Amino acid sequence: MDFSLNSRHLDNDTVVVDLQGEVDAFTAPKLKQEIINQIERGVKRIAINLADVKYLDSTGLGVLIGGLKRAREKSGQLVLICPNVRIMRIFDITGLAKIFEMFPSEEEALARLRSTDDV
Amino acid sequence: MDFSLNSRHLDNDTVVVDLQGEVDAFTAPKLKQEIINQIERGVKRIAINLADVKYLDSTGLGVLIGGLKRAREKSGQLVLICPNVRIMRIFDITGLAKIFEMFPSEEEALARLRSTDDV
Amino acid sequence: MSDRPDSVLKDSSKGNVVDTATVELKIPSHAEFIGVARMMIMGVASRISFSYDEVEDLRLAVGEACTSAIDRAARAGRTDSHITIVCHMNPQRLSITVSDPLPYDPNEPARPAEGADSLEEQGIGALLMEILVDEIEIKSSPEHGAVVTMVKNIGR
Amino acid sequence: MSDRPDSVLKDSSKGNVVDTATVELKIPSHAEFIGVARMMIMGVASRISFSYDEVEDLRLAVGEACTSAIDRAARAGRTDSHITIVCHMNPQRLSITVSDPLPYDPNEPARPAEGADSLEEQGIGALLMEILVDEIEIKSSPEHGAVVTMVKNIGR
Ligand SMILES: Nc1ncnc2c1ncn2[C@@H]1O[C@H](COP(=O)(O)OP(=O)(O)O)[C@@H](O)[C@H]1O
Ligand SMILES: Nc1ncnc2c1ncn2[C@@H]1O[C@H](COP(=O)(O)OP(=O)(O)O)[C@@H](O)[C@H]1O
Repeated sequence: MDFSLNSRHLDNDTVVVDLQGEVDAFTAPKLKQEIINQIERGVKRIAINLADVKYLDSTGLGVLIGGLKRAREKSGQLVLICPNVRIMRIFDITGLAKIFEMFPSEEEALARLRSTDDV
Repeated sequence: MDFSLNSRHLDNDTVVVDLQGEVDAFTAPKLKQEIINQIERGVKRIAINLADVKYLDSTGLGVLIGGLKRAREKSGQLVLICPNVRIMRIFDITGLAKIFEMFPSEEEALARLRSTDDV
Repeated sequence: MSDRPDSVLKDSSKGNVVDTATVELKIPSHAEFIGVARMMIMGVASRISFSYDEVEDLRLAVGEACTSAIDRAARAGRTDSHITIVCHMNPQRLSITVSDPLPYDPNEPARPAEGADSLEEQGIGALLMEILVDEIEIKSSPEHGAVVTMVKNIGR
Repeated sequence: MSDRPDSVLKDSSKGNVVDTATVELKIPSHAEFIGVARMMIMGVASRISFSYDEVEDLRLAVGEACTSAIDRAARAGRTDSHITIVCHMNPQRLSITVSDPLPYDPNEPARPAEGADSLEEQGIGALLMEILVDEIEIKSSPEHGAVVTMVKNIGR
């Protein structure tokens, strides 16, 4: 039903994309476009905040995998903030928890993004 | 979907019936039976607490009207606790707000029930 | 809502987009399933730019139409019957039809439903439907039995 | 839940009660309406003694089946198509069939959907369906095109 996203630029290099609501085939294209836009404007450190995501399906997972791939192609990083056990379970059962760097809080995700200078 | 009710006996004469969830044709019969049971065991002062009611239809309104009638037949009282503006609106548009004594808080409802000795 | 994606109902500038859509639900004529109809309506209405209050009004109006159909089924001893709810949307309006296959005489005086507390309940249900939608029509059709059509205009 | 009223699905000791029920939903083959199907499933599943997690699993499984049908409709240029979701309940199980009328060849290798990021998306959707329900069968029928049948057992 409802979906919204909001990007917070912490510096020229770092963005937190807050998602809210349901990420499905109807709404995921918005997220895909936002990730592409961020990478094209040169952002290298991206944290996608799934804290307020109520529903996430394979389309949403596909967009996140695509975002990870695109970020790495530009020598960037994309990490996930996922305190929600229900959403975490979807990454666990699909094996994607091993592909993504996932953190229970924004602080931990940002600490990870800022720990690397090689981007 | 969900519905539950819980009766709190404040004294032999007074009960607060807390409703939670959706009161419709499926769930209203439970409320009807509870009001009948309370009146049959001699309770004279009944407050129905609609604070946590998310949905109320004509079946629920009918059960409340029936409860009011039964209470009065036994020289008892039935009042409503209704802080929820959305639910209050249903009483307003049907004209039933004029039939029931309705209060925004349990305190006010109990003050009213206890103000009368003639029950 | 600012990031709500393009809707088939709002953006007809794209070639692959339609501007009308129909959603149809069939439930057993039993009070237990009115909640399913209400959930469906919430799903449909939230696709459209209705306010929270308007969505609530629609849920209640459709719930009342279903309750009335279920009452008639119970009185006729036809608990095996079903109710069909059809939502038809276009950019101007949402039209919802609630129908059932049981014979219905609009001139027959209402009788208290089984388990209903009094006649008033049904009067209140009809009153609520009238108030909560912009247009309502109740008729009987040879194939469908009772047919309640309710219309809610969009963006007024 | 202690005060949940008698359900047609749980109490067959009463004469007027059935122990099976069917709910049917038809939506346009467009991503915009998957949310309506998910709402309907939530309504149906909450009528049954499923846990919160089980209801969520069902929502996701049905959402994936709809997404896959919508992908095929988009690739076939048939955005005018529809999806039918039939829920059949009895005291032991909830069986959900998601079908569409478009030709479907189960042996055809999956192709990336329009707008899908990669093949993997579809693989993940199929994987999720497999994991989230107790039984799943995907076949093609001459009249219905693709038919996905998913079963979730009750009270295990
Ligand atoms: N269901 C899955 N389970 C585990 N890993 C997956 C799954 N789907 C995709 N992956 C992994 O996600 C990562 C990102 O995909 P990638 O290889 O970049 O995509 P592409 O195939 O489009 O190049 C890969 O390592 C891929 O194997
Ligand atoms: N839609 C309505 N609008 C205003 N008052 C109503 C409505 N429905 C019922 N009432 C009133 O509710 C009150 C309680 O009903 P009551 O007369 O006790 O029921 P009964 O007709 O079963 O004896 C009555 O005063 C009745 O007129």
